[in-house]
Amino acid sequence: MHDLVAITPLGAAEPRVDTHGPVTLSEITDTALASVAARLGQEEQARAWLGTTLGVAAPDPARVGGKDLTAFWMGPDQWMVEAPYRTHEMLAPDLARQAGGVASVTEQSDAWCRFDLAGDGLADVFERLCPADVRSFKGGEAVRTSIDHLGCFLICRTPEHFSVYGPRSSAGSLHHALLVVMRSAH
Amino acid sequence: MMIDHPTLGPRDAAEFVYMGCASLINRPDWQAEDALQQFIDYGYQRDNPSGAHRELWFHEGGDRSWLVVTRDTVTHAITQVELARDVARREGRSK
Amino acid sequence: MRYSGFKVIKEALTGHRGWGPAWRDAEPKSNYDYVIIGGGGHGLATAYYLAKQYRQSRIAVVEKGWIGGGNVGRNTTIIRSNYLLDGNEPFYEFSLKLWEVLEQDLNYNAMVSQRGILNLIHSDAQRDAFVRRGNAMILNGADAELLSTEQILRRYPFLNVNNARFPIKGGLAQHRGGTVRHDAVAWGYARAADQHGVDIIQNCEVTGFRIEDGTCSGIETTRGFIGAKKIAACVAGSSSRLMTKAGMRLPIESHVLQAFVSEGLKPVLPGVITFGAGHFYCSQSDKGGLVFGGDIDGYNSYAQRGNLPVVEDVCEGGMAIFPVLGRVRLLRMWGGIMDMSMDGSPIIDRTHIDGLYFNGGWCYGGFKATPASGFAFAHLLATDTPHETATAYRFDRFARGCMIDEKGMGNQPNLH
Amino acid sequence: MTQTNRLQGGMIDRSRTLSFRFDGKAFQGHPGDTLASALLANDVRLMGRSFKYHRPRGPMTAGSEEPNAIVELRTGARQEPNTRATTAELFDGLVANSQNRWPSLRFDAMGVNDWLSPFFAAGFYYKTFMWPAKFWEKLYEPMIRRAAGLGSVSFEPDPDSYDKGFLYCDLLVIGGGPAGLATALRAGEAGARVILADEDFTLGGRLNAETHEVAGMAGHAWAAQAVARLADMPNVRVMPRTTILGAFDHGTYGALERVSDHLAVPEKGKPRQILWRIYSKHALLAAGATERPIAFENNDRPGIMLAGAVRSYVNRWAVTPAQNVAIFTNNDDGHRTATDLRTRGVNVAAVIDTRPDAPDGGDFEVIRGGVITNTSGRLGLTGIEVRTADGGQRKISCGALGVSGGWNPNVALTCHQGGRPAWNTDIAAFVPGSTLPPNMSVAGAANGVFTTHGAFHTGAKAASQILDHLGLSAPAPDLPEAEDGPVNLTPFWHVKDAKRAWVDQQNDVTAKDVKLAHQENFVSVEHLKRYTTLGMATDQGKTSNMAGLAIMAEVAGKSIPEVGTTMFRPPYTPTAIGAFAGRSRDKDFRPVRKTPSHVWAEEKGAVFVEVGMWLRAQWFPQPGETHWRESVDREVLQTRKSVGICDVTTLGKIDVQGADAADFLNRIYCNGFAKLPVGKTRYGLMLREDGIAMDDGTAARLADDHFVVTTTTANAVGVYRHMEFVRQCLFPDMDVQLISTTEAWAQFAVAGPNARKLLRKVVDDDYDVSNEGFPFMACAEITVCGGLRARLFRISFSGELAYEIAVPTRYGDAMIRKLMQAGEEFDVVPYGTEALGVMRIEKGHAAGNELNGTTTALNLGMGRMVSKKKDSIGSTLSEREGLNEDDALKLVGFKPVDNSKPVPAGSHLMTKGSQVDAAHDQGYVTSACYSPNLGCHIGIGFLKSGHARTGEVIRLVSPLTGIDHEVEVVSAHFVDPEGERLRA
Repeated sequence: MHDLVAITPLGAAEPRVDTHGPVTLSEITDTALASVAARLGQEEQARAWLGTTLGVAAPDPARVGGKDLTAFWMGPDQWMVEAPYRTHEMLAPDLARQAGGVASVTEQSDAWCRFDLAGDGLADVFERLCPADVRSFKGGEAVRTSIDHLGCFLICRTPEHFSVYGPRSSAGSLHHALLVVMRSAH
Repeated sequence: MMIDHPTLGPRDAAEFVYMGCASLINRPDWQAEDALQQFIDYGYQRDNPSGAHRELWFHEGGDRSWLVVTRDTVTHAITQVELARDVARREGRSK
Repeated sequence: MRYSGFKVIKEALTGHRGWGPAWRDAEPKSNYDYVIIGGGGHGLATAYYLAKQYRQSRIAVVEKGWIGGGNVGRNTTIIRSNYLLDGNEPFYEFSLKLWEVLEQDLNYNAMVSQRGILNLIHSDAQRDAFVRRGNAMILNGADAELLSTEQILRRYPFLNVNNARFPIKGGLAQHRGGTVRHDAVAWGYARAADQHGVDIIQNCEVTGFRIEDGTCSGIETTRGFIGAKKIAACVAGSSSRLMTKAGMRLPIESHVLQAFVSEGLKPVLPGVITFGAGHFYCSQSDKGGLVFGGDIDGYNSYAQRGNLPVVEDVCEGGMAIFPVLGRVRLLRMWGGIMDMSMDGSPIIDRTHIDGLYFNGGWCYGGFKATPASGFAFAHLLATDTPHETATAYRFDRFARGCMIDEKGMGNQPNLH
Repeated sequence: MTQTNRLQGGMIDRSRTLSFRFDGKAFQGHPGDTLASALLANDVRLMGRSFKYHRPRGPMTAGSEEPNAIVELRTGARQEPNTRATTAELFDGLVANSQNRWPSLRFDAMGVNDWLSPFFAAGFYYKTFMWPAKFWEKLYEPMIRRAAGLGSVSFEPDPDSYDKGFLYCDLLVIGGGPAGLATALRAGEAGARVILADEDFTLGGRLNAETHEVAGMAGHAWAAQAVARLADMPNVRVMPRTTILGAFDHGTYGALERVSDHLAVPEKGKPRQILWRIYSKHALLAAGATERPIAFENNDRPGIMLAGAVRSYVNRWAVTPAQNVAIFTNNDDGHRTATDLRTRGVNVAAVIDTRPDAPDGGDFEVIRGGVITNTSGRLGLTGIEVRTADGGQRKISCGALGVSGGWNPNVALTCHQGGRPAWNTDIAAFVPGSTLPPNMSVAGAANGVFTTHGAFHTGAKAASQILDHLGLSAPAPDLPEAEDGPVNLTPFWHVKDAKRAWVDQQNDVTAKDVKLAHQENFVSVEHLKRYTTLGMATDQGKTSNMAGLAIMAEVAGKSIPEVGTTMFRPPYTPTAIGAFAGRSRDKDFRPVRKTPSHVWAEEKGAVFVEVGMWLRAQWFPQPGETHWRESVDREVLQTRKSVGICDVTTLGKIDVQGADAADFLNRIYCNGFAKLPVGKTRYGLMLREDGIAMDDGTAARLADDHFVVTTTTANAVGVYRHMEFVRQCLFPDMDVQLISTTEAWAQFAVAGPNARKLLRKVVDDDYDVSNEGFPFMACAEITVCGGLRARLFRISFSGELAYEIAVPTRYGDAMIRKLMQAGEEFDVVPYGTEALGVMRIEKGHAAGNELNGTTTALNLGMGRMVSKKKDSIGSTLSEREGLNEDDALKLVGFKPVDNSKPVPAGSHLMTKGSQVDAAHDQGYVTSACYSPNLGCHIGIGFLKSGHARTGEVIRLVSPLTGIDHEVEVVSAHFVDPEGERLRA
């Protein structure tokens, strides 16, 4: 076991939590990510394999789904698989092995920072952040969008719980934008 | 401007990066007799129509698909949006 | 009729009854030596220099709408010659020199104001590039000065240096650059050309070219056929639309560039200033409005209007360097059609059709080029040889691999 | 003397009194007031000065179209120039000052311009100020500039914040008057997602300004009820204080919500304004109409306003502009104003109606067929002169005059996409044309239907059609009873023979100026506008364009539609630049990207530099170092002597997988990749299709079907986009998958003779890092520090024995600490971007300054890398003659002849003894530095014929920075040209 200590995307030892009004903003670090892209001609097999892995059908465009492992759609025949980091630090190599050549798998865990927003009135926050129709979200939506010039994934777990994935290097800027808008909206 | 993405539905054009005429899909054969002349035309000459224009947009802020969008350059009305990959295959490109 | 202060006073005292038309509305004749298509700045300047400098006669300018209604009437009024490349700098410097004598030459106050232009520098690499450019300018006989941030702050004390995302590390100034009252350029050239006998024909749209055996002998228009020995196309953003009628495809795409003006303000900005880490440049008109712009929208368009994302991008740039402008209101926005060429530089050349000449591909740099473009095009029309400052502006430069690519963006017009 | 002109009733809250100051004087008003209504209540009519002649002016309107009553609102950093007093909501403590006057509003020295006005006719400045030429910048222009302009900025950063947002709806209703309310109610009840936006702070439109009853109750009461019903619908969003600025493509509308402008300062954390981008499926324009004035002699005095504005002040704000009011009209609306004034007990001096057959009034005199020929009152109206139908003259005393020339539908938004309005003879006005923005409908007065009844009915009809389109249904509406009087109007634009009759009041354009423009052949509407400045004021021509057109039509002998109409362009009303910028300003202009070692570098006191969006450590000063060069020299020397570490995470990394990955890279790079063995890395040069170098980097083959490509920091995004283009559009049947992994891995360069020894201490023992086991250009997936997955590349930018080691980003901070700790025994140094730059220049490696978008492989000295045996992007066009000339620029090195001299980047090169000018230019220096290894400045750059001139002494000139001395042409590989160190 190595002796290196991880830091959070915001650069601290422990994840940060901020609350304003009805909304709680949490930095989430316990997420392993791996992208899964079907090999050419193996699209059906890749979708089937991913479905087996997730325990539900591979998500449709702009959707998120799963049980222990979840995945959201990233692009044509491409998904991002999410899992708890504690138990799945080796998510990407594990998936790559399991995929048996029907998909290319790439580790993405640390390419992203993740902030979860929970509480009421999240649509009021996100409608000031990105051009996604958040008021129509009912849970299960996953869109790539832009928040203050940062390409982000917006995942609606439930209308009271959203996750935002942004570029890890810009965690500070993204966190700042989220906080500013929480204060503006509530 | 909104682009009706074939997979994702209407998305703000601000999420896309524009490249130019969809004729850029038809890259000449490097071994053709007049390859240099063909590449010069491919690289530099444009129809630049006022009216319907087939053009390439990249969904950089989205699903990373290249799209072929048919858009009127006078009214900006969009009449067709396709995945560029499908168009390219249809136009005979392979590998 | 000569304009002068005395004349203004005399007319003021006599009820302004003595002012005549600034130019005649001419009826098209059946035949000319030269027909210039396009009554914009470049077309009118071409006609003027052709008549005055090259002593040619029987010249007509045909315009589909009203003169000065294209980009000369919808730009951000900046003049400068701060170019880098050999193919460009002598030409733009020639243009700047023509601006400097324009008003006396035309007897028209176009408010040529050499208030200086400043390009801000935000990184060492940018400084290296601007030093190279400044040296190229000086080596071509233009003026350039490298300014420190302190020098810049003396002129623009309210620049954002304390809370800036991209710190200002200096700037490249061209003091002879500045602004010109854009509409007056078209009117001044029109009036002066008219006085040299040029027929200015408004509301006359070209519908086709008469081309036989590779020779063009005239144009079909909404007001009938007009014959000419030489036909000169000078229609900027409409270049492809027009030249298609002659069967030509061009190395040009038409794009929309938006520009903006604020409500009138007491003096804020002394000169033209350009942000180097975003898309924003700004000056203040004599009337008090801040005139500003940024990047093109980036998609082919003939619509003369743009969309919100670029408006926001430009204002973000403005607020990055001038947070004092936050409460200043944007009064009006508009769009022009830019004839974006494949290397960002223009074309002034003969076509493969005898008697048909072409001037276009100005991208969004056409306004400052107006006098030199007219002069060089007139030279080409009169002598069939390129003007010494415009020898590189040839159609065949792409085939030869001799691009004039100031920004180094290659064959993608919307990146120039 | 407080609120002497305040009447009974109105929509103001008299239970509260607000104090405010105008030009230093204290006044009082009530919630619900605007600054203009409160000033009028206090008998203040003079509120501004005009642009050119500095004429005294008061409010002409009661809305956003106001040209005259514009002030500097608030003080200090919040000072807001050119603010319409007619829309500024009153708040307690409001401070406003008049503008464009000196020394005071009542006595303005620039008023002398008014006396000199004959000299200042339209376009006079184009005809003079030309001699001598130098005087323009020195004398004339500064003089003109000081006189011009309106309000002034504070020159302090705007302290308020702005927000942005994005809204979706089925139906956007623009305007909350009767038509808009009826439509919103209908669509809301049918279940559509509706946004109802109105610029006013109280919805209702003209219902708030008129006395008409709706459904048996006061119009404003009905409006309030309707708004309350809408507010209860979860699918409807009512947005007061929200102006729809523009109709953009495909149903996108820009909207400005003024969140805090009615407060003294915004609440903590709240924005001043929000710019919304509204994505609508349909839009209904119900923006009403704007009344237009009549031009007559001295028609601009304070107290002269539009008749409808008088009704607004009287009915909504319970204010009369004076105790004795006259009316000048060409239509029945004017009579309505007189009736309302009388109802409130205000004296009506007379109604002058241009129509000989004008109807009977109530208890006021109607002068039929009369016109106003002059007015009096220097700082406020005192009386009018009337020419009666029989040619007689009458003087009538009055303190205010309501003028009505009819109404213009607010068609602006219908024209934002190139549509032109159409002339409607019945109402003598332009109405929306046949080409509307897609999916826009128009109802009510905006469509030329001026009655309340008509507004309800056209709104209901539009709602039906829109609901049909949306596939929704709603029961036929039960429309309220409302007035339905006909429009009786006889067009009348200006009183002829006036010496000075204002058409554009703010810009001081008179009827005579319009005629002069015609005389000088500025006949086209656009010429008229540009020559006279008609319609270019802050009201964007809302109150002036029609009269200008009409007068031009008259003198040109054409009809108004023949003369045309000018384009309407966004924004509908002027909008703060800060709002368009939103949160992206100052330090938040663009996001910051931080490297994985950022926290550690901060601890070490690093100096940071912006590299694109990234913040990178530039150098690491040590105690005692007083100049950056000391730090950089030390970092370079110590790296070359022992070992240095640099965070190189910012380089782009793209994961390329798939059966065709190698073939794909073979197309992307001009040099060959198909045969690169697994476990090896290769330098690659990418060309653009035009044959110019696009980017360079390395590709490491981790498996047969798996590569990791690196790009330069600057081009990471562009290269990825390009690769996706090639993959999807050019070779769609290649089995290739791409994804960026730039941020996933923290990557550190470990460079210097002791690099291997240092690495040995962190790389787990299972992995051989010996020169034999892991030679130059090797790559491998390894573990470090006891099991952490990592990647190791033996590549070198510095020219030293060097590695790049990558670990998952979250461990990057720990990794650099570990590396530094392991390196202690070697006196390891961290180095920043400056030392990185020095070492790469010493090695002659090209970087951004060399890959400047105009250079070819040949220029870069890599011409032979372009494989002719395969197809790769750019290979064909790179063969063009102009890119392959015999004396082409080539990358070489430069050393000063006098070692003390610099070799600055950006300098140009001249052959010794030749003239120094552009014609003799031989090239330029691209990158330069002080080389502590060579003990002098060095540079690399492009020189004609390049290497062939090695040893030649040439002249380096930088006239911009005053440099002119000799340098020697040398190889660009200043250090270890044979590359022995990196293979050691």
